[in-house]
Amino acid sequence: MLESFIVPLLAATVQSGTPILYATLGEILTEKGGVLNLGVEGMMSMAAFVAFVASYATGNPWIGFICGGLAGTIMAMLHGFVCITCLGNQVVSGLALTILGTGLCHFLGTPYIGMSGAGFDKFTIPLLSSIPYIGDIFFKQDALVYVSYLIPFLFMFFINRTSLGLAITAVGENPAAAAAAGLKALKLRWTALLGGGFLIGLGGAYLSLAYTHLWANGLSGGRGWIAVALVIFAFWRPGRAVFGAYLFGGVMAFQLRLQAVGTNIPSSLLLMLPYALTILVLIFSALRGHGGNAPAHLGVNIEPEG
Amino acid sequence: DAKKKVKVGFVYISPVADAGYSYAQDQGRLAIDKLPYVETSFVESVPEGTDSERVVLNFARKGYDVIFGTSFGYMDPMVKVSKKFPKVAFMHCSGFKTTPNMSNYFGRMYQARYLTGIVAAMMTKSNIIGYVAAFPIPEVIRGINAFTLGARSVNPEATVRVVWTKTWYDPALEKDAAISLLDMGADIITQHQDSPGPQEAAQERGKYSIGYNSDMSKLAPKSHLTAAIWNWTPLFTQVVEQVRDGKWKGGESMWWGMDKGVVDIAPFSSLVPKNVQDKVNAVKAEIVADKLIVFAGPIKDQSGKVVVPAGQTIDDSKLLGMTWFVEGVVGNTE
Amino acid sequence: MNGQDLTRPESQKATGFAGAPPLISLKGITKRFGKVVANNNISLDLYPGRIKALLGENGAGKSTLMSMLAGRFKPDEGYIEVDGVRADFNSSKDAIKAGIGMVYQHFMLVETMTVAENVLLGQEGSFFINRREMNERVRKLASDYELEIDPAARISDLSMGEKQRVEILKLLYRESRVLIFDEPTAVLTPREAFRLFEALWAMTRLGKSVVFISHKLEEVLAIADEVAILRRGKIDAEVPRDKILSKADLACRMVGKEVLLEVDKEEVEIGERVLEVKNMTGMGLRGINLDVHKGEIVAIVGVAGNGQQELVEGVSGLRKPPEDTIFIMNKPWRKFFAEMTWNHSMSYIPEDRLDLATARNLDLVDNLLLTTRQGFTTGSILKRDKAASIAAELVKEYDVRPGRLQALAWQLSGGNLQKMVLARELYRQPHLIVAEQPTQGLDISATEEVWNKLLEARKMAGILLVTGDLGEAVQLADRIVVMYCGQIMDEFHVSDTDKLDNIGLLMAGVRE
Amino acid sequence: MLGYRLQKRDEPWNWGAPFIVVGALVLSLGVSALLLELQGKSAVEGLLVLWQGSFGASWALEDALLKSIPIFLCALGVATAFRMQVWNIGAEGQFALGAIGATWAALTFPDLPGYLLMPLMFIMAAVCGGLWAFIPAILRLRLKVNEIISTLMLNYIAILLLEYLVFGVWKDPKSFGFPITPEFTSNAVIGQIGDTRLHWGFVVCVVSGIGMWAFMRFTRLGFEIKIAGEGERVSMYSRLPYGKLTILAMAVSGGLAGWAGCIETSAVVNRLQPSIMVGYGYTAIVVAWLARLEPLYIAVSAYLLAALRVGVENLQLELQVPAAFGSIMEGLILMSVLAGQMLVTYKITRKK
Ligand SMILES: Nc1ncnc2c1ncn2[C@@H]1O[C@H](COP(=O)(O)OP(=O)(O)OP(=O)(O)O)[C@@H](O)[C@H]1O
Ligand SMILES: Nc1ncnc2c1ncn2[C@@H]1O[C@H](COP(=O)(O)OP(=O)(O)OP(=O)(O)O)[C@@H](O)[C@H]1O
Ligand SMILES: [Mg+2]
Ligand SMILES: [Mg+2]
Repeated sequence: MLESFIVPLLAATVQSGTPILYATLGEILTEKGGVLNLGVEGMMSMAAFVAFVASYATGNPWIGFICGGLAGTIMAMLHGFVCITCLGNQVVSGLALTILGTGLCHFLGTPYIGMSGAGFDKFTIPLLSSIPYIGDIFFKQDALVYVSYLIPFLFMFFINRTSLGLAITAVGENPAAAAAAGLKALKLRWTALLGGGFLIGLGGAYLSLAYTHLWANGLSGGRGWIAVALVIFAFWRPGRAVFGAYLFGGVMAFQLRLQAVGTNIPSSLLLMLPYALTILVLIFSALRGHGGNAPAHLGVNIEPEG
Repeated sequence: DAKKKVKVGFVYISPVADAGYSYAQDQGRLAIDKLPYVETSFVESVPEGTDSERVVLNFARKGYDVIFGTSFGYMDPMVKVSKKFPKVAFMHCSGFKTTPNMSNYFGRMYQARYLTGIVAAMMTKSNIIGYVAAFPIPEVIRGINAFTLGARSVNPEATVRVVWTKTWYDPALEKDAAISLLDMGADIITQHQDSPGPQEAAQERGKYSIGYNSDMSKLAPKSHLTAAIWNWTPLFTQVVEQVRDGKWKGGESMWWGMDKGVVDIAPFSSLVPKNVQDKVNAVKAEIVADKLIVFAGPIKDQSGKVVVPAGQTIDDSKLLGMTWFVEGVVGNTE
Repeated sequence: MNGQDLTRPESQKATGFAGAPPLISLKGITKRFGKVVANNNISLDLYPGRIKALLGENGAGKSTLMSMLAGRFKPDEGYIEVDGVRADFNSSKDAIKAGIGMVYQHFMLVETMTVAENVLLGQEGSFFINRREMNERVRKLASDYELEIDPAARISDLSMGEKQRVEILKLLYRESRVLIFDEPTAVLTPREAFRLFEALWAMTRLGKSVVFISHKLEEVLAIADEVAILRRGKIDAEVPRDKILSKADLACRMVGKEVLLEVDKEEVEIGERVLEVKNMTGMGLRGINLDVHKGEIVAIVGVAGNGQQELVEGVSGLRKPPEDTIFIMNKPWRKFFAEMTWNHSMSYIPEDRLDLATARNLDLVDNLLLTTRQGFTTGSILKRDKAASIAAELVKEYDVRPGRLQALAWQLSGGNLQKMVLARELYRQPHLIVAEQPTQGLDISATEEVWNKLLEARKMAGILLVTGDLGEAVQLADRIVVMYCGQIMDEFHVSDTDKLDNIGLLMAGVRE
Repeated sequence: MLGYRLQKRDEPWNWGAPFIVVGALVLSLGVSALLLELQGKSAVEGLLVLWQGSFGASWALEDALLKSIPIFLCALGVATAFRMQVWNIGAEGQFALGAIGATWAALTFPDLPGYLLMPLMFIMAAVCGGLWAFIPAILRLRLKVNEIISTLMLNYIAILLLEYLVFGVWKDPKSFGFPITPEFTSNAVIGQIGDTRLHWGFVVCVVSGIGMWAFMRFTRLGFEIKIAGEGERVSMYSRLPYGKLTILAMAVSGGLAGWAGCIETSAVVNRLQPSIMVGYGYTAIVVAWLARLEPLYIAVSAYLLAALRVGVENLQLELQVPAAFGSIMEGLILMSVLAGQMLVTYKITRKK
């Protein structure tokens, strides 16, 4: 049972949680700076496409990975222009970004459908992979999964241990106070938005470079929305984001396996599991007295003064 | 009036670029578009419901002579519109309703599935074959059953495990579904989806895969065995010819099989041993010659009960509405 | 008064800066907000070692002027000279670099961060930060200037006085040479205010220049070296401290006419009991007993954060008090609020005018309806036009400026907003009024008006007044209640001068 | 920046809003036309074809109106919740539940006369949609569970629930196993208005739109919802029954989306099938915000968006432009309109 069901299940969990993890952390960074970005789905799609094309053209998946991140940044720039520069409504702009992003990558991506490009394959890390169970679960993955292990730590370090992280947090909490302290509130918002866009882009790139090695319409498959939801689930904390992404990926992998074993439960009900569980975990956290700590000025544009 | 072109409109459920079901239909469209007397157009990504009715209506309003609707859910809207435009020929795919100027058409994909089942069963070592499937609708269930019957005809030990993804097109999820089957011991993966996700999973694990819709050998060269594929050109060509000649009649059901070339299997890859190829080719010849009927008794259902006694076959209307699994399938149809 | 002598001891005088050139010169500054000319061609010099008080009615343009100096706004016309050199500030950052720091009327602190993080925000000095070292730096700075504070405490846990200390530490850390304080004492107790003055004096001795904005004339007289008076966006006069004869003189210069500074308190007959608090314990309070009768004003004084807030929230229905402790108009709390009608019951005039007493994005009519909507409803239909005509009458009667009914709450200045709230609450003809810091931030003429209205309201209602301003308590109240640490220290009649003299000690929790 | 800066207007430039929309349209259509040229298609012809598809014929106008019905109802619903600052992004799920509720009535009482069955369907749709919105409302009030996440998750669950029913217990035995319920009896079908393609659901839209407008403008409850949207503290001070208002706003929101679901099933497909879920609930959010939550503007934006989508089909049909082109155009238009709206509250002045 352990060897044949649980370990492979957990290994699959890590993989299916990884793109969501990148995107969730990206959205957390964005929101830390005070900008709500509902365009994650469109950004991930676009990034997956750009990453695939770049990797296909250069033959180097790492270039693809970085280009995916940059695609996320460029999409975030559009959002920033509408919301930060033109003070547009962040909710609508994000939704429009999703429409635009999915449209754009479908439009441009047609010639690349059915091609297979260079991607990341699984490889085992010597030593670590021989740890019983843990090795099989965590250290027989692809390079981008290993990168994703580092990101939450870097993220926490960045937010808590650097002046830039502190400044971004301040801008999300109270832009006027940050400005009065001599910080450039708008620039910091841009930084968080673009940096977050980069991470979201990496999540998209993971889909076309490691999760699959191809470009296809609809590659994002709703994962962007899940990332947006998990930010709230995570109470804007990277640690809980890891938990949320893996929980979600794990339950998804679990229900597929239940089917593969041959259960009699209708698949519609099984597919509800991850969504229902997300709500249940939130209710449980609420009952234990944990609550959200959303940045106080999340979604509120900084209006020019005088 | 001989110079007048036959204008043909197509309504697709998904983008034609996705290399899946709509893509296969569109290949047929492109083929007839080359005919000198034919002019075609299409609208893609049309949801079933109001939108499809409007699109079909617009084709009719704009003077199109033939309208192909390629998704099951277009049936009722097409029936409605066909009544308003009695001079236009309506062709609906995969449904069961007709009107005096609306026929339906489909292909006996299950015949190709049967053959791929034979390939799988002769090459499996674990006797577990994984089947990644989209939605439990008759078309998919029929394919799974035919595949299983084919497999068990050569290897009664073989079982087929089904995982529903409830998506037509989510390559990553569909790949995950295949991985879950591989983890359960499957060593061959086949699928009924519009994406090649499952193929990738098989290749990554060094296992075999069997494709669907179109030849997927390029996407997974190291695992690809063969694929069950569509070829709509002959059917579409006949329809436009008839319309041109004024011979087209509505109210018909054109359920074409392998004999007319609408379904087939893709060329074998080099991974398929000679004896398997020979066996499959022999069975294919029998099917084409109508000597072998896929859904001929005795057929047992999952509980082992004989549903179709020896000597009987399942007629087309029952096949169109198939909602149960044959013996050898692990999974449920909900 | 108040047990605290505000005058500047000789030892606190800054010397050695006489004849020094100005640190800062404002040259012909004009600033418009749409049609409003907030500052009109203002020129002003700030000298090292001197405290300049900026005085003016609500909306005169004091905050705007100083915000430009601090780099938050940009002037439409005119410019700023630092050390005789023209400097254009594009943001607070530039002003901070030029050595200018400001403590805003509404504190500019990030509530979820610690003291040290707020002080060092933008000044960490390196990309990587070390919290322990940051705390240490701030601790040292605080003890150098004798502004004790826990560097690791969260801002949201601090009292107003402590928050202000954080703001001052921010300026000190940035080594500002010009310190601007916008109504710093409005939220402080007299003791805290005096500590602030000592800090200001200490800074002038270091050669820093201080700008002090306040509506409290005695404070201005106590600490200013010179007084600049702003009226309608223009500098009306600049007077050295020595030339000002008295508070009345200053008030007269500011308003442009005689101001009384005293209100007539005519006797009103004491009526039935409208509020009774019986042995209330819980919510941070201990054994509170209190009653208020129609016709009297009971003032609760004390350092902020000693339970006044909790008591007020309980009485006004924002928080559920323990059972059988509060009775309003002789009904138990629950019953009273369940049956409460919009008029002839209770009114609450909170300290927070924007966002509690009014909705900032709604216009005056909607804001009138906020608490009176029941009175303008027939069936389920709200009669907005009727409300509009009443609002127009009230605006006229209370002289709320600008008189446009379409003006949104946030567009009104603090004083005018307070008048609007008062107009609305008195229109309800309540029997009990709970008024919290009703004149905070108001200029003297507005203050006078509010006082008169409250005294007048005594005829129909009993008033529970919570104030940090002892002068106000003495002016208005019939009885004074001193609170400390959730307890009532003492209660006495306003004519009891012995007790009044001791009030400072009582507020600090000392019973003789 | 660049010698220009934004300055807040004393009063919003309301009559300028149409100009802004037109300007934004011109800009984004320009970019789209450029994209067309890049594909080797004539931009002028493209825009002409688009115009014809959207507004060029009486049936185009009718088609757009028909398509805007569910969008309008969902948007009217979410706007009610948004006004209270309750971020209901669950119209999609509430739409599904409304369809389920109406279908239940239609399948359970197929022989009830229309004048009884039809109201019952609408009541069931409102109740089911409302209940689906009630869950996040109560979770928010009692447990402070963020409604954005709960409504989003409930959308997925609702769609799967609908699938479960249609693939399982409600499957039409005569449908040859396809996931559709039996066709509704004629009593349960909302009929067409005259011989247009428009059905009586349109009248439901008009009535709910006017009703909502009047409710928000003239009633005390509408006013209270408006205050509650101004923030927690003000509403506490004003002694609003905040919890009850939240529940009311969410229930109305869910009920309207439920009606949209009911109309879509009954009038358009005459049965329940999974393909009724095409994302109207999400479109509604965009429409509601663009219209700044005002019922009249919601009607206008719902119609314009529907017209755009209908027109893009014509572009596909005539010029073989891929469907994705429509999404690009829609995204561009939304973003540029949004960016342009800044000019309503701000003016651009030269820096001095
Ligand atoms: N951001 C702004 N937008 C529009 N008008 C403003 C803004 N800030 C201030 N004003 C207006 O400018 C004028 C001056 O305001 P300011 O805040 O400088 O007055 P003040 O002297 O500080 O008053 P107070 O004593 O009440 O603090 C007022 O009429 C005010 O309404
Ligand atoms: N204005 C408000 N904004 C946001 N949340 C509020 C507001 N008012 C109340 N709440 C929260 O909503 C919840 C329910 O509020 P409500 O006032 O309905 O509770 P209640 O006092 O128990 O009322 P009832 O007894 O009628 O249910 C409480 O948890 C409260 O924190
Ligand atoms: Mg001020
Ligand atoms: Mg207080």
